[in-house]
Amino acid sequence: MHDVVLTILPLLFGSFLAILAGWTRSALVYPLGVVALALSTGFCVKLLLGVLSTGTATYLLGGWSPPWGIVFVIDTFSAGMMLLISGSALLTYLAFRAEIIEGFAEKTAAFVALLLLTVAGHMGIVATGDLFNLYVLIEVAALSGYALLGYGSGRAPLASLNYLCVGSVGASLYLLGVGYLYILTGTLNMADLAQIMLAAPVTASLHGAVAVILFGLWVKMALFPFHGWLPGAYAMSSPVAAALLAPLTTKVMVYVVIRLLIGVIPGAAIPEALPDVAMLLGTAAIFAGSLMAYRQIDQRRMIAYILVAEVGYMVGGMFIGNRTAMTGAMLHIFADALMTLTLFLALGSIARQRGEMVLANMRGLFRTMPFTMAAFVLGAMSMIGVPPLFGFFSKWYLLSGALESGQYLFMVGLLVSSLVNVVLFFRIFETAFFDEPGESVRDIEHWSRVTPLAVAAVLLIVAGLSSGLIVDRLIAGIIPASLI
Amino acid sequence: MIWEIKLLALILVIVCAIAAINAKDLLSAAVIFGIYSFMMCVQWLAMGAVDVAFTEAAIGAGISTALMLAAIFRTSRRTKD
Amino acid sequence: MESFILYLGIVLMGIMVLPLYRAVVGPTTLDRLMGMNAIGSKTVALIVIIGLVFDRVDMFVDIALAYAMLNFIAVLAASRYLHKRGRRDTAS
Amino acid sequence: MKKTALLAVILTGALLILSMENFPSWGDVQSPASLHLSRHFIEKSYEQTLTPNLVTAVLGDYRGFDTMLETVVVFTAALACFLVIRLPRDVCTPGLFYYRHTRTGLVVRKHDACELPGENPTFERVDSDWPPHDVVVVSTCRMVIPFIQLFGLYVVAHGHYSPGGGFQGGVIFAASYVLLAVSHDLRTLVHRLNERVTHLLSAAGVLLFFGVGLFGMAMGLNFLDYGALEGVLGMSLASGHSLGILLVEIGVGMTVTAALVIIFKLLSSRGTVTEGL
Amino acid sequence: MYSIYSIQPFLAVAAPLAAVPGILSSRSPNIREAWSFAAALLLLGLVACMVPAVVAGHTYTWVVANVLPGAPIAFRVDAFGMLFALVASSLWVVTTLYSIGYMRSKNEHAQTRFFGYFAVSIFCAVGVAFSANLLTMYLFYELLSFSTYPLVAHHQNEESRKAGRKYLGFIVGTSIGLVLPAMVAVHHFMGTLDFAAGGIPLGAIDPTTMTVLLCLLLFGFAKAALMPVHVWLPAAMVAPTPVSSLLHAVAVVKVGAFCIMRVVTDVFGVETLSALHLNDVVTGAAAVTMLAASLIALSQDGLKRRLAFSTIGQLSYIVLGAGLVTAAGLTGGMLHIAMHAFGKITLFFCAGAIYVATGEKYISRLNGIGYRMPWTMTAFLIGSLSIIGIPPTGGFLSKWYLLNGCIDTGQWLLALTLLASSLLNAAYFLPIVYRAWFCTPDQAQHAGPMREAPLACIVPPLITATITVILFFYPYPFLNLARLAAN
Amino acid sequence: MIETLVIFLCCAGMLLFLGGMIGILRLPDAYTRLHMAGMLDTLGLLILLLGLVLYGFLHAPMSLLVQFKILLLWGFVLVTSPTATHAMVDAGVRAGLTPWVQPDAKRRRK
Amino acid sequence: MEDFLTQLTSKYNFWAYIVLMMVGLYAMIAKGNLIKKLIGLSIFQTAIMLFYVAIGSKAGATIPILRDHTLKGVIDFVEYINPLPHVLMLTAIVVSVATLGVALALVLRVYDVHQTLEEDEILEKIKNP
Repeated sequence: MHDVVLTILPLLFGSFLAILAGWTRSALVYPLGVVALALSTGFCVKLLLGVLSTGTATYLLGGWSPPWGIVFVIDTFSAGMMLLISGSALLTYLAFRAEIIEGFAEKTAAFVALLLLTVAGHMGIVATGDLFNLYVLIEVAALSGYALLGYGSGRAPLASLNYLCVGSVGASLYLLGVGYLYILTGTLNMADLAQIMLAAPVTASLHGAVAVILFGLWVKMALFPFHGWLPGAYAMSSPVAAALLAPLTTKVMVYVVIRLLIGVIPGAAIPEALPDVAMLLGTAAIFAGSLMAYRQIDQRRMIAYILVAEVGYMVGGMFIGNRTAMTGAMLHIFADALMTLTLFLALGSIARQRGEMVLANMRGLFRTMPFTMAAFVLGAMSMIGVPPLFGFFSKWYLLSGALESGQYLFMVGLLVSSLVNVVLFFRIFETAFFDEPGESVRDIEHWSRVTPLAVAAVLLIVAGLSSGLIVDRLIAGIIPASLI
Repeated sequence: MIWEIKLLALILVIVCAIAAINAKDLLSAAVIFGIYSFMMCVQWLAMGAVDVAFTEAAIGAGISTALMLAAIFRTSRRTKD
Repeated sequence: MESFILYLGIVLMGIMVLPLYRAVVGPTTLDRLMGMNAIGSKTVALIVIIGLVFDRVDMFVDIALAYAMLNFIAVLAASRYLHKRGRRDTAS
Repeated sequence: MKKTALLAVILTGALLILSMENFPSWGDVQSPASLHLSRHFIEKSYEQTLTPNLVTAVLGDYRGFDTMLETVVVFTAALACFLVIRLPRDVCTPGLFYYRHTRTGLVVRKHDACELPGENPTFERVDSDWPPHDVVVVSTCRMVIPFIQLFGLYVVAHGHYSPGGGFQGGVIFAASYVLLAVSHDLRTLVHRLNERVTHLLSAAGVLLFFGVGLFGMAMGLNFLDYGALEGVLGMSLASGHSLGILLVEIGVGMTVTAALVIIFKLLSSRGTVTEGL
Repeated sequence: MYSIYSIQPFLAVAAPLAAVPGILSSRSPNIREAWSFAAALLLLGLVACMVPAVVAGHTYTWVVANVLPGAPIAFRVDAFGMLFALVASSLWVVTTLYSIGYMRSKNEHAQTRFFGYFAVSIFCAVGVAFSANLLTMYLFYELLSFSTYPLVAHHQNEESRKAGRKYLGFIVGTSIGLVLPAMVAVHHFMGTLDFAAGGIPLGAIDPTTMTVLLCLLLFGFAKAALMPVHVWLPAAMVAPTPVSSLLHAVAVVKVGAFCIMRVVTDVFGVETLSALHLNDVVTGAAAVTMLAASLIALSQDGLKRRLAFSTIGQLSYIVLGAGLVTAAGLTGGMLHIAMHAFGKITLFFCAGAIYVATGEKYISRLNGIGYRMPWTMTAFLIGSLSIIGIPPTGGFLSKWYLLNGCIDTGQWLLALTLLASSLLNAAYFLPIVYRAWFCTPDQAQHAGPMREAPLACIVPPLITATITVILFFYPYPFLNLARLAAN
Repeated sequence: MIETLVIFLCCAGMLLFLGGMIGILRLPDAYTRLHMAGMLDTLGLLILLLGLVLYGFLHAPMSLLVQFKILLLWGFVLVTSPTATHAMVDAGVRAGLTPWVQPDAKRRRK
Repeated sequence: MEDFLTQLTSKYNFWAYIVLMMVGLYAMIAKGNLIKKLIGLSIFQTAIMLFYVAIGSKAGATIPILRDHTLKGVIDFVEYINPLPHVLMLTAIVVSVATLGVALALVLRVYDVHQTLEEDEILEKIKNP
């Protein structure tokens, strides 16, 4: 009965306890985090199984029924998202054990607490069925994210500050849009809102409200002209924060947009020009992201730019406006999160051994860190879109959907970005494979790092092979029948 | 009913906002921003949003200004624009 | 009588423009600070007056009190800044 | 840059204004916003929660989860500041030690802390050679601070009946500590409320809120359902909710106080928590 | 004619992969090579097990995962796939033996990596052979590209890296840029990607789109090295010779040709193509490539480069066979996969053996080498005869069928092209033989007594040469399969 | 009676405010302006608040608690407003702001 | 024109919030000083709060605290201002101050690293260290 909320509560509870423990028994902090994340993941699995067997689960917080109280609404897709978020956070947390314990000295407790909070925030975003609650959760997730990303030397604080400004504007715009909707409909509950909006007259204000909400979320998800914060934030920060947040932040925002598009906002309420603009921006994001990724020297920055392109994939996919493309966008959320996780985990372990992540520092890695690099290869292949890895299938649906609607430019974008990814990643592979590591290199590959990484990499294959299952069980039922 | 007060407060709010972002040094900007919060608070009171006004008074006038002053104290009050 | 109170409020609001001018125009930080303080004290009265207009003064007086306190704190903090940093800043 | 910014801003503004076309006019009683949800809140919340302040009722109870998250946000902000700017302890220990002669106000600078005993009545340890506030300010503040704190407590507790509540009260409480730091110095504040205490307090506040929620779960209701308090204390359902709101407000107040004090301390001392504004 | 649902195809495909952990983990070369051999024999056995049923007209199927609607990852063994798998698996045994000899005598570095990726490549090739639909085929096609990349760039120097980049750029670029969208389009129009004998029914897709799709797929499978996308192939010659033989005889290029054949017969459908006269596109591209490649080959001095251009030309025969859309033509094309494989691998083995024994790479320096390495050069002679298509070798048969196909449909021009190309083949191979046996060596180096390459390098070409001859007299395993597939 | 008193007090308060504000505007330097602001503002506020308390007796019947609170506010302003002014002047002096001297006086002294 | 005037008079609060918001946004985009940017952000956020509070207003209604709550009686929703936007904005204010706190902390760190708060100077320093 409490499964829905129990997925998030351990994280919140864990973060409070981590602070208490940090100032009393600091050795307890790290295990506490593991327990919290593991519990959360466990409950997510339980929730997913429950939702698969009994259908959408609703939880009334405070016992007040909607629309007066706040509800959590979990359908199959969001249950999958929750599992994805908590699972990837758990993997990151386990993989970076050494960094978390040693890297933050007295601040470990604060770091762990913030980490748990940001995960809780992201999961809450997925779970909640209330527009305003969504805003608060966005801020919980983002605020802790700013801190995690801003903790670091050199340019990390500046990048994080930049992210904070852009992110706050995005969130505020979202809030403004919610205000517009509220003034027109008088409700904040998503299901209720969907009901009212179906009957409401389609007016300029309604269009304006939808546009502002989507605009705000685009800013938050780093869609092309607003992507400026993303590369800096992920490339400058500590590897832990980057590996934790890169798979989550943008994807969760994409999730929110999808949820609004398919569950709340009726098609008539979307301004006519908006899908075209979105397609344009999405396509531009793909091209621009790929192009800029090509010009980067720092490898983490490069992957961050690839992320910009991936956002373009998803935005394009969801605004193409047919079932296949929407499936592709939804599937790509999972795929992109997993790939990014794998890549950032691998880069994190490499960075720990080699320091700065420029190409020259990656010599001979296949020899010294074979398992890490194997996982990296899998992640990269998935980014490129090689079957049977997960990335291929989402790309397939996107391509297929684009073809159905005749969005040829978008198709070209997808293909070009895949090709650019080939070039980018094979640059790394070549250096890592064929160059000699150098005399002074003493790389260590510890099982505690490799295991989570391997899990993530294997998941890429497993999820790829079961993508039919994922689409059937998690995604297909969510897309409304009106979307053809 | 008290739209005159609201309107005046609104004008003052806008004036303060523009002044705050155009102030020639950050200390002044922070102080004017404090005034901005005061005015906003009056505006909300006039609209009948007592709790919000209370919070804004506490936050904007008190803590926000103090935090900003602290930050300026620890950095620099120089600004080019 | 009620309209008297209302007009009182409006006049008070009008008077507030003058310190605001001082606060915005300057020329020294001290002037701005003074403007802030003056506006604060007017606002305290204004809040009570708005309370009277709404006929719910019991709800507004708490806010006025808090307002006075926080205004005091803000002014003190700013002047503390000048205490510690003023000379260096004026010198530079 | 400025022109582009201006253009973008004006365009956005124009779009926003244009999309206001179909808004109900100002203060419309029959607008959807005043009918659907808020009507229910205005008409039903008193009998359900026994809280005349509708804002507090909705904030603390109907949207209690929001409020919990809002508290979490403040808690997060404190942690974030701590993580970002707190310097390691060994860096914070200064090479120089300042002692002020209490009578004359003369400041002695020492390179070694051990030479003067800590509890010397004629000398007191200060953070730097800044001159302190003079006696007028210090004694006024000493007089006023307890009063402010009392008022803060009042605001927390009286949130049911008048504007105010945990958040506002907490801020006022924190402001009193800021005043303490400003009028005396940060050392005095740290002496009163050291870092450990503030952190524990901030976590404890959220935990109190959380605990009320968990209590609901333990009693077989949903998370944050204050109705659970009814059975234990033998009250009516509505007063159970009222009590729940009170407990929650206290938690919020604790967290907000502690968090803002933490943030102020860190910001004003650049993470050393020794000498501040 | 029934379909057997069995895991056997999956096992067969996975067999080479099973050797990889063994190869990677073994410390000593002997164990490593033993693993390779075991896996090769296992694969051959597993494939051979399925032959009787396939020859009897049955098919094996096995679904691994339902990934996309209408396009699962699935295996299906039919006659054509079996033919190719049989070629690949039987040649792997020989190639393994040869690689051992070559690698040991050249004392190459990173042999573990070499054998590991070699096994993976075979895995992919067999996977392509046994795929049940376009998606599965694409999957293995892509994996093959990536797994042969380390083999191509094996030497790790600047030249081989450049070649590797070019190789990967062309192969992956075309497969992602051309095949993927075409595949998506086919899936979009047909709702399925399964290989079916009829292919796309006439009128399901409008002719223009069909033409575009055909072109995309034709040039997308760049491993078949049709003319504009052949550039990678000569460049990839920097690889060690066993790799070249893998690239040109067993796995890579044959996979490309196989894919085109598959696409033409089982995706587009022979009837549809001929009804729309789209087969002319295929035959045209093939004919142009055939002649141009042969002409270029004439002027090449590097032995391996000449062989490479020869390969480009020969692959076009297979594509031509596909484009002829008659039973004889298809049979000829399919048969040519096998015949060319055996012939060309012999030639490459010989080239490698010459390189191992003397270090020579250029044709102009091979004067009189026949006396020094008689066994090698005999094998070379037989191999070139097979490529040219002179009777006592298997190459003759496939060309015969192809010619028949041309004449059946009355495409005299194609028949003439075929003959001209055969003449050119003769013109660039026979001089080598002539040099080897009839010219006196310029320098003293090739004089001296007979000094062959190590035994492991000599036996494989002799075996394959023998098989080439045998295939002329007893082509039935392949011929039956090809006929079965063509009908 | 009380009504008149209320009106008188309020008007007096407003006048004081106005005077203080004109002083703030017109006087030549920060210290003199502070002087005006500190004195007149405080007094004005105090008187105005007194007027409002009295008004509470009259028209909007306040509970004693509210009047007590206003008186509390009154006391608070009484204590803090001069302190704030004092702190500001102190800050100005320590920040090195030189007081303004009447130009004529300077000349006359010469 | 008349329409415009009625629009202006009936919705001037809405208009004002847009003006404020644009001021804030302009500061965020055009101003190079980091603290100015943050002030702009705060103005932006308060503008949205102003909008929300304006949603809640109701002609002729009093503040959303029940009058004479001890008396049992029917509560008419027309008499009280809509409390829900106030609740939302309380939360939003808290969020904005939390954001401000974190932002200032980051500003402090930025200053530690680059010794300036001007964005262009920082970029200059990054380019030529």
